[in-house]
Amino acid sequence: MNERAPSPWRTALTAAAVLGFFAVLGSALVGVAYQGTAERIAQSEREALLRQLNAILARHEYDNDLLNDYLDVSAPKRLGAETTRVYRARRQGKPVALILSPVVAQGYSGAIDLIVGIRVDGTLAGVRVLSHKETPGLGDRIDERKSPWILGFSGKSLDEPPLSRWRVKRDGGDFDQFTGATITPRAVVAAVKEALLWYRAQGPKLFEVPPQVEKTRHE
Amino acid sequence: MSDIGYRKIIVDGLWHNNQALVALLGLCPLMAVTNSLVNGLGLGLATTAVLLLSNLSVSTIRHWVRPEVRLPVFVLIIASFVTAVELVMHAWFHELYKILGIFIPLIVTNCTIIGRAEAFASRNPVLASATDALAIGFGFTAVLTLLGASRELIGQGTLLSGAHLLFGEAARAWEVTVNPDYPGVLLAILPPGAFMGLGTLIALKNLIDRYFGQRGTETAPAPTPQPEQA
Amino acid sequence: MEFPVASSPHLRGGNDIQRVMGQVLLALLPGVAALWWYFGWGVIINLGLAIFTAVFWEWVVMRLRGRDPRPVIGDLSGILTACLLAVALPPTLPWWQTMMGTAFAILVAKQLFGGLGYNPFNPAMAGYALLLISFPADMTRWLEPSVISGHSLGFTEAWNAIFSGIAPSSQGWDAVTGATPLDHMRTELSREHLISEIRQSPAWGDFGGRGWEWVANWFLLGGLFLIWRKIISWRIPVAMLAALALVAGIFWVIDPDIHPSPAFHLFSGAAIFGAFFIATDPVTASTTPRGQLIYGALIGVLVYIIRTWGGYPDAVAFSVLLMNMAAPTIDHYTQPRVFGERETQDE
Amino acid sequence: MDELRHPIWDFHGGLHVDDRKALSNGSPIRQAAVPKRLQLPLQQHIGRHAEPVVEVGERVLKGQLIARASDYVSANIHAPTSGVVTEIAELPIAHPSGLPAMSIVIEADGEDRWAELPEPIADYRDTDPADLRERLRWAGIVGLGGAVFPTSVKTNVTGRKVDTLIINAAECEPYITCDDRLMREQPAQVIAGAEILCHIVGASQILIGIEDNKPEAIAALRETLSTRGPDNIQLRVVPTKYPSGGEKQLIYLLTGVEVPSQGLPLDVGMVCQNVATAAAVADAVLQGRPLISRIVTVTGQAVAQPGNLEALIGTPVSDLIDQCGGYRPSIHKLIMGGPMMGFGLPSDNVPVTKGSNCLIAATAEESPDPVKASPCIRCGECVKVCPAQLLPQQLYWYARARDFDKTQDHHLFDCIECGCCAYVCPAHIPLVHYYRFAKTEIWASEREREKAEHARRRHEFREARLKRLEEERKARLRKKKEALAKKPEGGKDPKKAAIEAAMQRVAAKKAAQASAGVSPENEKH
Repeated sequence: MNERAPSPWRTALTAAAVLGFFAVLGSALVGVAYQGTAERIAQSEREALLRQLNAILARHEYDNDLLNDYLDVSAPKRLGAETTRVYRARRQGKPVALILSPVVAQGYSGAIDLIVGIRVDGTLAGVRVLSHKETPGLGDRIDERKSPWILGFSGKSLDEPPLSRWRVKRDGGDFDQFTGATITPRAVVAAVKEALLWYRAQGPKLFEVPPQVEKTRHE
Repeated sequence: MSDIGYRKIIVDGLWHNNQALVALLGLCPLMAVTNSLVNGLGLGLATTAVLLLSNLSVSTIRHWVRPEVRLPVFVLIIASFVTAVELVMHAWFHELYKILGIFIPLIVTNCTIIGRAEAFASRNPVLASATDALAIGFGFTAVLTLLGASRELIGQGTLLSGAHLLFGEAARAWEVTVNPDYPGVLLAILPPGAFMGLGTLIALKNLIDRYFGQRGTETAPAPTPQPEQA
Repeated sequence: MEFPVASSPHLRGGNDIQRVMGQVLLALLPGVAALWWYFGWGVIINLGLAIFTAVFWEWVVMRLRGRDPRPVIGDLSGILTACLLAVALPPTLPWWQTMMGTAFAILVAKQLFGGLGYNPFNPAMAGYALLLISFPADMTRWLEPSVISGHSLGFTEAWNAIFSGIAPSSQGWDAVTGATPLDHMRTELSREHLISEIRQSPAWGDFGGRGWEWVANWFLLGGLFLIWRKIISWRIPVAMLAALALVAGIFWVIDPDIHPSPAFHLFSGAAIFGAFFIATDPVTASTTPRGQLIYGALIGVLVYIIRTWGGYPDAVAFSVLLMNMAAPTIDHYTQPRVFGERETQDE
Repeated sequence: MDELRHPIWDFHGGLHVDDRKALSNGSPIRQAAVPKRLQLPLQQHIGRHAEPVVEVGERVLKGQLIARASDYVSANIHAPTSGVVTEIAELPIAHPSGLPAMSIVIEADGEDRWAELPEPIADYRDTDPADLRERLRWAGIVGLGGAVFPTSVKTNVTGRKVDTLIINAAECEPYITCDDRLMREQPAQVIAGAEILCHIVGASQILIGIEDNKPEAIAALRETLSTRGPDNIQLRVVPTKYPSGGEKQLIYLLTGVEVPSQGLPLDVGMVCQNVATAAAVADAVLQGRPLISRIVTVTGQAVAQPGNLEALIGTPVSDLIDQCGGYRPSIHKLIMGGPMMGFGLPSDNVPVTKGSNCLIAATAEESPDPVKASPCIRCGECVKVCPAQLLPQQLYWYARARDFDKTQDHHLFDCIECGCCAYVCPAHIPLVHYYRFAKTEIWASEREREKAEHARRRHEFREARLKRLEEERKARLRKKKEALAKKPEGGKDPKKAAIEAAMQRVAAKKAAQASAGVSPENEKH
């Protein structure tokens, strides 16, 4: 080795070749992994979404392909989000419920993303929190893992309780607030109420629109 | 190189050279994800997998890679494996993948992995490197799991919550609630809890070392640990 | 003849740590009395619990370290920490939370770092932050001041509330507790009410909440006593309150309908108490004269920021803890000019 | 009134301490008895110790030179009374270290007979300042305020412009009244000394700074000044605040000028002298007397009759205490110097020296024993009182951590050890002690460094020299070989050639040494 020093060009080229070889090898590995998992990943994503939706509306209540029967609507004043996806559940062709994701409420420290299910008769199938930034231990009890409060929406509608009592108790309504935190539950209650009002305005005609092609505006 | 003591590799990896407690490497993911036992275990296993694969490959190619491109090559290898592991987790452990989030791809920046590739695998035969990877990986995983478990226990009074994320639906029932009335000390699962928890674990390890060190000298001269032959 | 020798100076001023701490304790009295007046006996029970816990743990730690616990307990610093923490706690906080917070303050924030003089963070505020982060619901559940609820908690009521969690009223906790003025203000502002509307409620006094503002006034009196006795320097409290008032004032001038007045910020929450009793803790504060001004002012600014945009209603504890971290750096860059040092001298 | 026309600048920090001067300021100066045995340490001043010029058994007369200044910064010592030198040995002295020091012991013969003294210089205004300085040097005068720096050195301002002579009459330390009494009783002497010093340093004005707690002394000086012609002397009364008598603090009080950090008053065109020094100067110049006595305040709650004594240098401390009625039973500590900057004496069997301005026999209440220090709580009291505007608590922190570079960054050497910080410290930390420790350590390491540097240089010289010698040797061998080759038969006697070669070698060695600047003596240490 010592007697014959390789030329710098040769060294550099060998190094480049080695590096290139491993770059190709690494890319190949990633490519293979991607090929091997792509389908499974897509399936997992679908399953995860379905699990979310099924938490609101049980699997046996509908029989259509929920994931492919949706509309993207834009009603920021009512639903809080620029775009909300509306999944339409049907059973034997008849409308069963709509599931709205996301409905956005303005909490104590930022947006709270909700998923809201509304049956065709205007009662709530269920409400869940998708994500939030509320203070741990105070506002985060809207999360079903911290407290069952959010489950209390199921079965409620704009008539039961009446519209005037769609407030937290402190404001003279029917819904519990949490000790130490009023802003968060107040925001969630208001957002759910708005979603119900939106549904009342749009009504069952939402089921008639053909499955999603374009964004449509439904205020 | 032929007379590598496997016992020593294992003991070093698990204890004397524990990456989290002694080398203090990989602390960023360690702090971030250890708010529950399952999260800690999940990231620990993912890290171990990457570590094993990278150690194996680096050890295999150790004679062919020129020194001047050694580090870039190692990084390439590690990055490829991390991406592969990320894809696999995304496919089969979807919810856990969502929870661990950015910390899976960040395994690539975990100094433990490049450190072992450079300090061990590039100088030792394949089998020894695999042993080292497993020992180091399990040592790291053990700390993540222990920290996750203690933070979960103190923070919300449960153990193994979310076990189904890792072990499938059947494990949903494994969750242990110590005391349903326990109010939970939120601090433990929030970021400051990670610092305090890790500090306590390090202190505990030092305490144990000192205890055995003292007892060892009192009874019989314990075999002094040899400095690592790298 | 033979004599003992010692290093000069051979005279001693009458100052000692016990005396310093004792005066701070004395200065707390008016504020504590006001708290007792408005919120009942829970305040006193909390103080007792915290003091007991602090003394107990200091004793244990000193024993473990093989030292005589008496001088350490006798310097009153642990008791002062306990009192500062207890004063900041809601008067019906469950007993074990008070004890846990105090134990954390003494064990982790103070003794683990080496005891008095070595702790980088204000122990009382470290304990407070632990409790607030861990038990935010309990920690933000304050009784309504007696001037509003018309009822001051008796000893037995307070005792039952603290030790058994029994609400001091047949209608449950919600009947006797209310949001603190800061919390209330923030909640109402989030409902897009104007400040002029919000202030029409009978819960409001001259600057802040009824009752609350008087607690602040009595703490202010104690703080002025400390400045008069030269126990604390005027710089930190003045800088902190001035900065808070200035920032609040700027926003207030921009739109007084949605930004509370500077006076509201000064006389609500722990601003006054924090400025005179917490931020001035010499161990953890800046010590150079210019540094103290900067340190205090930054606390004031942080208080406004966290109160307005943060996740918790009050911010004094977090602001002080954050600035504790910055104090050594501030000190480093604000060393006073030494006598005879040329101004132009480059270093 | 002069002083009213001038502002007094207030320096930062300082203390208002109970001055306790009333114990002794009412007692006129008494002559202390001549002791039987006087012990004169060879080092009573800053600088190198003096070299004895007498031998054991030799008879000496009062005022006779017995030890000579051994260096520029050093001071002569004279016999305070007539007698016989009985001993020259290491004996205990009054020094903070408590270590013994070389001293000359004189057994007094009781005759108190003067030696022949130099002529008084009455017309000092027409005398060259250098000659006057020579007189001060002969008289062994040092700063009597306690600093004991040789006055002849301090007044050597050659090449520097001096416009103001400051006379330090502040006497700011509690208890001490010797300067106060001196000014009350001999104001003319003080003024005369000040004028001589003014002439020596070539200053155009004299400022006398005095604290306002000495009204009688102020009155006496004013009276003397009023009878004088020229108006270049001003008496300025400053508020009583410790340490207004610190040189830099006093200069600031009187002129508003800050002496630069780590600089001298000379850097701002000033020289500062103590009142007692001025009086000694007047003695030396106008009467030709050496410095053989000084006024000592003997005070404290634990001495029966506090007062001021003019004592011969070398008088045992115990003698002075006895002449003030002895100790009271409550005696606890004996302090030499002021209570703020003085040092404790382990024993009273030590002599008074030129710097001994005060002896305090203190009770335990007056000067309590140090209590166990608590941790520093960074309260900043020390920052408030530090007259040098330092951050004492930071200095303490770094000194304790032995981080001496940091202590110097924090201006350790601007600390005047006034003790204000330790006085106010609520944690009872002996702060000054830590600063002295840090300074000593820094000096020691500096000396080590210098030594190492010296050794390194020496080593290099030696290496270079050896190399050169070797080369020369080779060159000579070569020459010789060439010569032999040229003249195989040899024209010279080989023996003679060998001797010549040896002589050449010696010469070369000498030349090498000379060129390298190393003399054999230097090599020894």
